[in-house]
Amino acid sequence: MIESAAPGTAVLPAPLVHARVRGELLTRLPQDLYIPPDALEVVLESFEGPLDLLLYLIRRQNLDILDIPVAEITRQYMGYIDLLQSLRLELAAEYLLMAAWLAEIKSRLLLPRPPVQADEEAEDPRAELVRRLQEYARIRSAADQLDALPRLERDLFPMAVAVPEWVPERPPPQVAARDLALAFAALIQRSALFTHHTIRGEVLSIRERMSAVLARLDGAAGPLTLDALWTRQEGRLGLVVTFLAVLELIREQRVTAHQPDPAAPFRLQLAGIDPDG
Amino acid sequence: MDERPDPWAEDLRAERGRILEAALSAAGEPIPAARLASLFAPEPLSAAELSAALTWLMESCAQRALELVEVAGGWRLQVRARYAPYVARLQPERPARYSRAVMETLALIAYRQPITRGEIEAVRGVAVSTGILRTLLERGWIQQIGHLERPGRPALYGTTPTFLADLNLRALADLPPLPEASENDPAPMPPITEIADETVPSAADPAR
Amino acid sequence: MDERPDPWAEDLRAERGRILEAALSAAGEPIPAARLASLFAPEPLSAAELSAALTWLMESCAQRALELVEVAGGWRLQVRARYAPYVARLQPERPARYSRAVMETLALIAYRQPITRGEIEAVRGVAVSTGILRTLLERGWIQQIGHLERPGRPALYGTTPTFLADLNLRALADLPPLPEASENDPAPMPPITEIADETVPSAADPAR
Repeated sequence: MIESAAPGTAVLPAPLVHARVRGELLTRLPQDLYIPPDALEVVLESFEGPLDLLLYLIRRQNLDILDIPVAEITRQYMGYIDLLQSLRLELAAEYLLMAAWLAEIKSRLLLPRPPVQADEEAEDPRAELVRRLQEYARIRSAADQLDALPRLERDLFPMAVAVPEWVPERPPPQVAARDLALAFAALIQRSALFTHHTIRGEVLSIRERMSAVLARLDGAAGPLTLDALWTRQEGRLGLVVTFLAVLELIREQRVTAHQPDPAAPFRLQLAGIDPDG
Repeated sequence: MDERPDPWAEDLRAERGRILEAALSAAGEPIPAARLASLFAPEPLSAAELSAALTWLMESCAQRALELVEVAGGWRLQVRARYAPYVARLQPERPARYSRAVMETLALIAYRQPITRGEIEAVRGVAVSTGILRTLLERGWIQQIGHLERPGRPALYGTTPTFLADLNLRALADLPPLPEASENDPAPMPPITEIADETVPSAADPAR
Repeated sequence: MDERPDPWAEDLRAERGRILEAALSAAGEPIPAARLASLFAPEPLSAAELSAALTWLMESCAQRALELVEVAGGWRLQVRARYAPYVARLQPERPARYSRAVMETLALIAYRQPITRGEIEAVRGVAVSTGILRTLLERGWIQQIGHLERPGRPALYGTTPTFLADLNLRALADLPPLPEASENDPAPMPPITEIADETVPSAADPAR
């Protein structure tokens, strides 16, 4: 970080129309411009480019950005550039561009000026340089301001307290009925490739009823009759479906039917349970 | 000795407690007592001073959602177990997705119930891991609804009312119809009576 | 109306405050108010209830090393700046220090966004290295917010909510005002003033 010159000691601005180097300013310039070459490299690393270097040259002499003694500043700047070029050529391009610009401004200031019309403002050749220097100076100060703000992980620390017995409430996967149909369809397609086993769509209600009957029988204390496995509200269709489901289950030996005597209704129970037990 | 608390000493204890609070709040892990004491450089706290400051912090936590505990690695400030569920809510994990194996197994059970594990394996062509069935059982979507009277008495699986409710279905019949038989399977819908014709490779039925 | 505080209501407010405390203590990042309210599922807190609970928490921090602040992105519980040095002592790594090049680039992006790399270079008078931008992108402080419809379609950069939150700010308008052009120059303005005025383009207004 380069120390800026203390404010408050700026020179009084001279009328800008004087396009000449002001000798009185030159005599007040400090004579410590020479920096040993090994130190220069370090110093140059502190500069963020030609504007930064210029700003440094201007501020260390308490000069007003708005009233730059171009000839003197250019001379100093060139001194740095010469050293820079001898050490770090790859850095030079932007600095050289600035050097050329400064030289141009200087030459324009030295040229005799055409008489100015009464209602015309005289344009100062330094105007663009001044504008850019001011702009850069503002951003430099803004950068310092930002750097001074409290900052997380440097000046601010958020709470990061442990949570014991962390049991993340992981919502279980959501499954839509359509996903199931797709999974089944994919299965059918795939199974055709590796098995002789055929999968076919089926009438669901029978299968569903088979499950229901099995569940019912499993939960029942003893054997149940067919009547207990359907409700009247289901109508005849319900009875037929239940009957077919029971037949299926009997055929698959998942359910046994037992008739205690010829007139009695069949008593159904899960296969493998002793009918008398 | 005078028993009245010294206000200056009390302030000092509180300030030390706050320093410990700051360090423990941001650390997120246990800090050994020696490390806590060394925060007060250049003069580390004595064991008694550290203990007093820790006590202050512990007491100041009484009305809070945090507690100071001593664990293996030192002292830790942590959320009280009682409030942990709220923290968990803050970070809802992305809902997991079931693997294809789980989805296919579930589809088979839904559309082909009651069905044995062996039958599922026969169709899927691979073994059904216990984990898959357990996943679906724990979700409350499938249940054992009996046993097949075959050697090994394989369990029969079917879906539960929870399954229907979770999928917003009133009955299994509301499941989407299966796609029309593909060109691989040009046979028309078989009559019901053919259902049992399926080859159920009983040898493939591992008794779970 | 009865002015006496309702003890039951007060308990409720404190309990809600503690729930917020638990969530904010564990989060380590700002939590939006809506998200805090939704912790109280199934019935999220109303704005007034949330505000009351946050006030309780803020008051309960008065005697502590912590403070509740509102930054971009929501509410954050953090260690007071005064106690930060003690936390820093615990951290083995020194926090990143940013070079002037990085800070100047950040300042330009913060105050002049949206801005292209070319525009940054024009003000700074030097090329902006990719490393500088990467540093800021990786810190999560800047982001690409589009392209300029010009040949080459240069990327436009802007700051992120994380940038504001990390600097304890709620909005860009909370940034310190851009320094005056001639802050170091107490001399009266010479005729070039009009030109100096141009250095304050309207784009510099951070209140966006």
